[in-house]
Amino acid sequence: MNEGLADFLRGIAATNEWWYIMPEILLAVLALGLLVLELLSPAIRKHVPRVAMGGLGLILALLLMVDCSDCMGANGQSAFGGLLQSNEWSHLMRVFFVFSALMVSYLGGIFLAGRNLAQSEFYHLVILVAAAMMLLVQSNHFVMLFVALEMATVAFYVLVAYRRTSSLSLEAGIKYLILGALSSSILLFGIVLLYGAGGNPALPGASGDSLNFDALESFIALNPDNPVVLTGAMLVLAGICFKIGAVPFQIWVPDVYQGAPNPVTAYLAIASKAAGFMVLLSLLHGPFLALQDFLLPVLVFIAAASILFGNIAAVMQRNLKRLLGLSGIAHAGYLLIGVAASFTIEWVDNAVVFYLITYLLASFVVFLVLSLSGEGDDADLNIERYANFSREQPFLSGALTCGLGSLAGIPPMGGFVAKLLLFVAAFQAGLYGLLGVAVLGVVISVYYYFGWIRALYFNGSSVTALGEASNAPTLQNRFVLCALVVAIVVLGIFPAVVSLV
Amino acid sequence: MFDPNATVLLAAILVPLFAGVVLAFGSGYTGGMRRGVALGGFGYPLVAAFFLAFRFDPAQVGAYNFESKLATGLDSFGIYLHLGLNGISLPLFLLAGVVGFAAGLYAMFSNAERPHLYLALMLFMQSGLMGTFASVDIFFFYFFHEFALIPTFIMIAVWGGTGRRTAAMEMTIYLTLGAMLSLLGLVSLYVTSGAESFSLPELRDYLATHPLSETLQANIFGLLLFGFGILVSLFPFHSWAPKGYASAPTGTAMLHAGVLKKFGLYGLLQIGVPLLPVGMAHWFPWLAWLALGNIIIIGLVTIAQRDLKLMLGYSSVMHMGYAFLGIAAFSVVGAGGALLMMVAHGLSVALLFMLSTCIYHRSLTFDLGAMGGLAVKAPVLCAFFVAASMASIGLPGFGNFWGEFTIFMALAETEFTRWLVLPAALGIIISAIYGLRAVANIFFGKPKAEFAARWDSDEVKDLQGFEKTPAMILLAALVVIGIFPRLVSDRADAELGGLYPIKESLPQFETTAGTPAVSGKEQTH
Amino acid sequence: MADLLFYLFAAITLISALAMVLLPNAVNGAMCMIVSFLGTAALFVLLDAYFLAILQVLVYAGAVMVLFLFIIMLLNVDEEAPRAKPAKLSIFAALSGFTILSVLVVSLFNNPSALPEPPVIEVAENPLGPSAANGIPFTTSAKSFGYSLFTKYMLPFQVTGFLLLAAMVGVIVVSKRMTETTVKTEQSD
Amino acid sequence: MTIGLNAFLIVAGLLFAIGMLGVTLRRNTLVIFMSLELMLNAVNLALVTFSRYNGTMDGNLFVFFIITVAAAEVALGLAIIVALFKRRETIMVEQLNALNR
Amino acid sequence: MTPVTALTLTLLIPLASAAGIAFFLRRRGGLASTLSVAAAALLCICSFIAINARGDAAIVASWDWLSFGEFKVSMGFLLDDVAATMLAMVSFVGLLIHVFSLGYMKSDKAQARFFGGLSIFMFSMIGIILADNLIMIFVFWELVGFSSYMLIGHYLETEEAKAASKKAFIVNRVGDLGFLIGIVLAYWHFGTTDLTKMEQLTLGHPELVNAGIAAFLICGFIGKSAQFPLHVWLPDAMAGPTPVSALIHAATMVAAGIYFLIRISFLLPVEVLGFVAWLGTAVAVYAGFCAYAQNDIKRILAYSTLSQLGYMAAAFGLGYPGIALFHLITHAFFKALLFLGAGSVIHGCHHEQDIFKMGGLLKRMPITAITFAIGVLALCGVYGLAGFYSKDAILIAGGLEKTVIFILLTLGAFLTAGYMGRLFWVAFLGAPKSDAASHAKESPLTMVIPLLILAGLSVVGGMIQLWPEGLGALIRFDLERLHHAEGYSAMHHDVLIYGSAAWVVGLLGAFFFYGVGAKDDRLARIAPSVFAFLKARLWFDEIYGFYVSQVQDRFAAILSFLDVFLLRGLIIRGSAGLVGILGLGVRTLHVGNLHAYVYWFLGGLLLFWAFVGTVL
Repeated sequence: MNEGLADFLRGIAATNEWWYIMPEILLAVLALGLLVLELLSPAIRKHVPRVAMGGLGLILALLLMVDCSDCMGANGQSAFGGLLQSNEWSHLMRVFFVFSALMVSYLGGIFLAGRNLAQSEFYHLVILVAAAMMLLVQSNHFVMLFVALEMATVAFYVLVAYRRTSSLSLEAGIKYLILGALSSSILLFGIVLLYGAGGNPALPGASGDSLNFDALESFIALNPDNPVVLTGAMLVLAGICFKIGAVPFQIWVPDVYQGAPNPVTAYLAIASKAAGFMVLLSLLHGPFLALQDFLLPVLVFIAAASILFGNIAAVMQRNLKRLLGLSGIAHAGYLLIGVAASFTIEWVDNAVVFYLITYLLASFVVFLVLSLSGEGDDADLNIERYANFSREQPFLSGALTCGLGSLAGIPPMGGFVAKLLLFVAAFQAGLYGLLGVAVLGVVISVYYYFGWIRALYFNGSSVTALGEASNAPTLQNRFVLCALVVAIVVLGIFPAVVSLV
Repeated sequence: MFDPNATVLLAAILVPLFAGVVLAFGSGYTGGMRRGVALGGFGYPLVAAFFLAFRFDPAQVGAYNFESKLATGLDSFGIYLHLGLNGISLPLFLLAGVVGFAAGLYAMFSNAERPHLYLALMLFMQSGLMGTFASVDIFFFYFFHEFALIPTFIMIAVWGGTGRRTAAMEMTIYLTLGAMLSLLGLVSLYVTSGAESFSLPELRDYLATHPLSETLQANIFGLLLFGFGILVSLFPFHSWAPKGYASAPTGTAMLHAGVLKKFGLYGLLQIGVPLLPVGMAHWFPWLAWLALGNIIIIGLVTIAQRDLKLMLGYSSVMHMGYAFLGIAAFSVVGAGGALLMMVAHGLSVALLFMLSTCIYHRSLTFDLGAMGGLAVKAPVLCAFFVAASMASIGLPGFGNFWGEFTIFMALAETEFTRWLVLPAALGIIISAIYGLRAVANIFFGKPKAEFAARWDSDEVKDLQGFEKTPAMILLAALVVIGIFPRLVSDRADAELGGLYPIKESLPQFETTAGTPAVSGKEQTH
Repeated sequence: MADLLFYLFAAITLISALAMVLLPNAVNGAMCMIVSFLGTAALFVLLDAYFLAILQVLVYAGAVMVLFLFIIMLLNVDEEAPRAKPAKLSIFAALSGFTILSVLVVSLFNNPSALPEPPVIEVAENPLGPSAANGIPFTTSAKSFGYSLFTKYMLPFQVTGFLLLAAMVGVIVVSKRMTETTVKTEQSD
Repeated sequence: MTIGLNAFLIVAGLLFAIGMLGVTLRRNTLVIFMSLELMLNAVNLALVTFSRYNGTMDGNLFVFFIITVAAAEVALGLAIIVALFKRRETIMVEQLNALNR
Repeated sequence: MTPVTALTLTLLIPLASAAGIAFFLRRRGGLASTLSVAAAALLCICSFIAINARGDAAIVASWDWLSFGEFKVSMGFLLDDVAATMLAMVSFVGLLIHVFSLGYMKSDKAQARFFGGLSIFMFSMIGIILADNLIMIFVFWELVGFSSYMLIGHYLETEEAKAASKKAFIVNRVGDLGFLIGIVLAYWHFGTTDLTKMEQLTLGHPELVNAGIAAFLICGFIGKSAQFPLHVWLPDAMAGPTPVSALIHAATMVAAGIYFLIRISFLLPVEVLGFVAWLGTAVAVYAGFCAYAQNDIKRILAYSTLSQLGYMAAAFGLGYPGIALFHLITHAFFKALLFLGAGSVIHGCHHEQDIFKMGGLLKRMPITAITFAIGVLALCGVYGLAGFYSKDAILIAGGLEKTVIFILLTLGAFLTAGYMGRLFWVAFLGAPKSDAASHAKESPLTMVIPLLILAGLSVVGGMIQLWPEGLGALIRFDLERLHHAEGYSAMHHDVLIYGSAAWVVGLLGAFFFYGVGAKDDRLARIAPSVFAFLKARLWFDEIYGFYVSQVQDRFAAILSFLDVFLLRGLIIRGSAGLVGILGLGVRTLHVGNLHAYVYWFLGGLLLFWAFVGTVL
């Protein structure tokens, strides 16, 4: 059945390129549909979250059933005149983004409940972001990249400021907007320089379509020392560093993470970062392949600085959302180890994707528990408020412990295997100094992750416990948490399930 | 292909895990149900360990008994869930079974809060312990160790005694550092060897024909030495141990100090030294001096302790020095001694930690200066404690003696290490001093004022059945090894003989026993 | 002649941009900004990009800047409060950053080995030139825009549509009137 | 025209630097926003320049997209600024620091 | 029953008894004591069966015990003449002491523990005797130390026992340290520690004998036989019950050191022998002096034991191991007798141990007193008694080999007679000086019978002609050797005169100096400084005490402080604190001000550009 359907789709795909991006189109249709539903009667409006999640679930199921990366033909084939190109991860990343959108919608349902905020618009934007990111990671052309990136970013601006009743959320929104726009201009300037250099008829290898990755790749291979090219690459890298929250463009992370609504923080931390990394990888394997001499030290520096900065800053952080943001910086650093190693080690891309997947699962566990625990403003959730949490909420505490354990990289959680694979790669690539920094970072990170876990279980504090304020999780929430934890553990014990490693 | 014994081995890991999961959700269980599940979880590994020990075929030198190899999806890295036992891991596997059972038994009747979680975490530890020593694959060897380590941290933080907050944190961070370093070492071994496999025998075979360069060996061994060293509390990386053990709940301290800590030594013994002989030779002076630091400096520090649990913690650090020296001796004799030492120390330290808690329940203090005269009230406790102290002091009749003695023998074997014998042997005096001081202060003489005030309360009574049984098990094991060390040595000897033939190839370690004796020896044969 | 025009418009663009950045009054700044945009549009014309020049004037100078002016006046925030002058250090940092950046930019583009001056390519007449499959040859016609947007750049074009939709939705979400109760409970921060 | 590629690029680069200066110097969020537009404008200028000298239309088309996106961003940004002003009565950056440490 | 089975039984019966007591009879003192005594009797029988079965050849049997690579340990029996002699003595004297303990410990609450300890001790001691290699000797050597620890600490609620047991164990350990190193070195030197094999090796290759190894090995002897400077534990060990003192600290355990020397005599080069001789002589004289300042009856006997051990060591060092063994055996008889007599006295006097509070016991406890007197005379070497033969032989050997040693040993003999006279005259004659002494009664039969038997042995034990065939071959051999040594008869003559003079003068001098049943020490009265000097015993205990409290403990405390403060505090906590401070610092970077964040972007751009510069 599967093969038959795929063949059918392949047959259609031979004639119509739009079939290549069917999942994205479906998402867009779903997003538009939600807006339409909003217009209908209030009775129907109530069902918007269910429709959104149901639609996302259907698309996810479809993606899991039909391997669409194949529909576009063999890997590496491009579509839309070279704007898009499927690669070995594009299908997986589609699943990744749809799944994150689903989870964010789920978190959003918890977040929006009882708040006087626009409902269907949230799901609309979340779904659009997912679609945009799916396009982003497949883009093979700077125009496509820019447009998809901006699509996601603009939607994120809205989402971050979504809690318009809270000045914190709005402040986060304006900060994200200004810094995001700044990084966009930096990225754009870099793109422009690459375009200009790549199309310059006086330079060897100049091409007519120098915004295309393939054309740029062959051009840069001939001009790896051109200062304009290097500057352009540098500026593009800076723009991506902003997206993935890597030093020195990481500074916005804690503020925005704190101010943004909980589901959006999760989305930013997971999907936005993942998209940034996938773009970075496709750039490094494409246009920037020849810039190894320049990029390797930069990447090593960014990775080391991110690991140290994120971890050290998180040590003294008491606000949990800021802490997650800062630890996210450190995770970006670990991932960058893999990226830096990818110049020489081929399989490390898979390790990066694997890391992203474990990071996704663990983060959602943590954010789900954060969403479920306590009432009031989630921007001021402090570690102290989790004192004795396990007494009232043993289930949530257990799940949170597993999630944090995975983030810290402890067996048998998936995070451990993910880190291990990156370390192996770094070893093979000879990045010993970076490894040392990474080890130091892991050791420091244990301090705050376990500090949190300790707070959950430590019983001697007089601080009013958050646990009493939280309701016991519903069966549904329990099920979701259980499923996520099981997935984390399964990834730790049997990593083959994602067929990457 | 289907080997029922391999299934027994695999089940030794899975049964406690499963029991732990069952207990973790067992907040509503009655005490009896809880104990029943826990008994199954702790009992099965013990039974399995003994069963496998009897089925063990010592003739398979260089190969593993009861092998099973399951795919994990990391095949491309050569990582399989590869289980099996050889002559070196079998004693430690048994140790894990015995100590785990004793600790579990004791924990079942302890009055911990939320006992189902307490027991569940201990069962997780037990599962990890069994897995650690049953792993042939060094990835899983590490994996199971970490798996057992996490419950340790949580248990100290939740059920620990005074100062648990800082102690648990310090221990967590320190041990993570050690674990990360050793992980790096193992990974680098994997990467640089080029064997494309994490399987220990495959790595060994490969490295036998493709030895690593000297600098590489030195670097990797350095990582392993300090990584494992931190995990085993090699001086001066020992700071986590005394405080950590002092504040750990009894069961955790028994399992960690008794079994889990041996991971590092086992790693050096089975992986580090045989695979990286040149690296070992390079680091030898460091290892030797630091191990002496363990024995003498920490030994003296132990003398200065006034708190029973701190003293036990330090003494356990000190005794690790012997095991390190055994490894430093770089010979079958030394490795064998270290192995014996590991097993015996595991049993004795677990027993001591357990008894120290029993003492606390009677004296309500760990302060050695505030007790006294307990032997009158609790003669059986006294007898056990004296026996355990004597074991840790290295009295013949207990396993520890053979460990220490064999290690001294190993050090004297070559001229190169012979100078270590005297300073190392000083330890036997030091340990006697603090061991006997503790015994005298707790049990002999007249009770001190505060303690005397509680003299007639009901709490001051002799050892109860649930305390006696685990103590009996551990002591019996110690005595059995003390009387029949061949139970350990016979199986390990052949195995080690295959691992340590490297010695002669290294210039530093040439056998230089007295030349006339060589001729003399020849004549006697 | 063309050279002179270039210098003139470049000067207008840069000076008014600098003025916009430096003038304390935001309304004046916005005015300067419009001038700067117009100057850019003129430079576009010099570069044979007539369609974009018009677009620049319409969208930027026309719509965007009017929006800015409107908001500035609506919020009445045209003057930066004098008492809270930026710290000397930050002024110094900003200026030195600017200086370094300018020097770097100039040195980068003043380096003929980096970007050799290509000969000016004749404007193609037909957007469907021979190299259409690869790059679209440079034309001055608006038709070329339409052609390209609906062939090669169809997908980004559609995505941009969604982007505008998202922005619109976003604006609605952010500026929607909220009920009294919410305001009360959440205004505390 | 004897003015070459690099002259235009220097203008674009300086414009970009001026925009950056505005972002770093000004405290009024609206002016910062305008400076950002200036930077985008610089990018546009550079794109058009390259487009012309490279003889490909793609740069011009890219500018089209950039203008669109910039307009959307402006609309959104202004909406957020207005909403924020309603809550805080200020749009000066040094007072928008409730999120810190 | 084969001899090996008999030996195995000899070894294991007491162990079984100890185990039985530990597991089943903890609270049944009566049964425990019966079991222990029965075990002692049984092992005595078994040992005699084995000795009988031995014939002339040594019984050798060995089992592998542990092997790692080159290192192999075996456990086995070597019952040669020396071992047989020793075994006979230990099992027999041990049995007597067991029997005596039945009465002595009857009212003790921890009777079971005591008898269990005795059984363990018998096990360990017999293990030493039978061991065929150094490692096995060491194993049982340590176990002897442990059982001695247990028994000294029997009255565990007293501070005295607490300190003494600890001290005994630790001091012994110091000696064992050297012993251990010696064994380890010997193993790699000879390739074995088997006594027979080593002997063959050294016979074939005399150059193999190594002074260094020998020096290490005799450390064990120094510790166990309480020689300088490790003698301090023995007097304190009197804190244990008196039968223990008799068994361990007089008859057997301390003698194990001498026995060990005899067993490894082929390993000792001349220099070491000379050292042992001088060491022994020094201890003999030193302990003699010390005894004068003691008032505790058991302590006096303890110093006398020290002194006699010195004699044995001297004899051994002079090259006559047989004579050392001879003295060992006779000493075991009369010293056991003396200690048991003292035990009987203490029992009678309700645990009064000060001789100046006794007096008049001759009338109240006639049998004890008379047997005690026999012991005193035997110890002094009165002609015809056991002590005479062995001591005489030692003095002759001394006279033949080294005149200075001879003079010192004769002085020692004089001192012995003096303090034993002091003890006897003061404690047994005159009038009772305390309530306890005046109500003293003769001890029960279980205590008296061993006294009588030992008294008999003290009388006839020295007549080697009366010994059973098959025992004492080495003694006979060495006595023969002595008899045929050059100048023997002249020396024999001299020794008879000097030796007799020594005990006569000593006993009479004490009689006249201290007086019968004196109330206090006359020496302390008329020459307090001399008494104080003697009491100080050359300040050994003070020096050790100073070392422990001022040097070792302080050093340990300093190290502990450094460990906590420097290592844990500064380095570990310090680095953690550094990270924390860095964290705080990094935290302050997040000022919340957008401008500050934009500067990061600017800085990042410039930084990246710097990387570009490095490539160009």
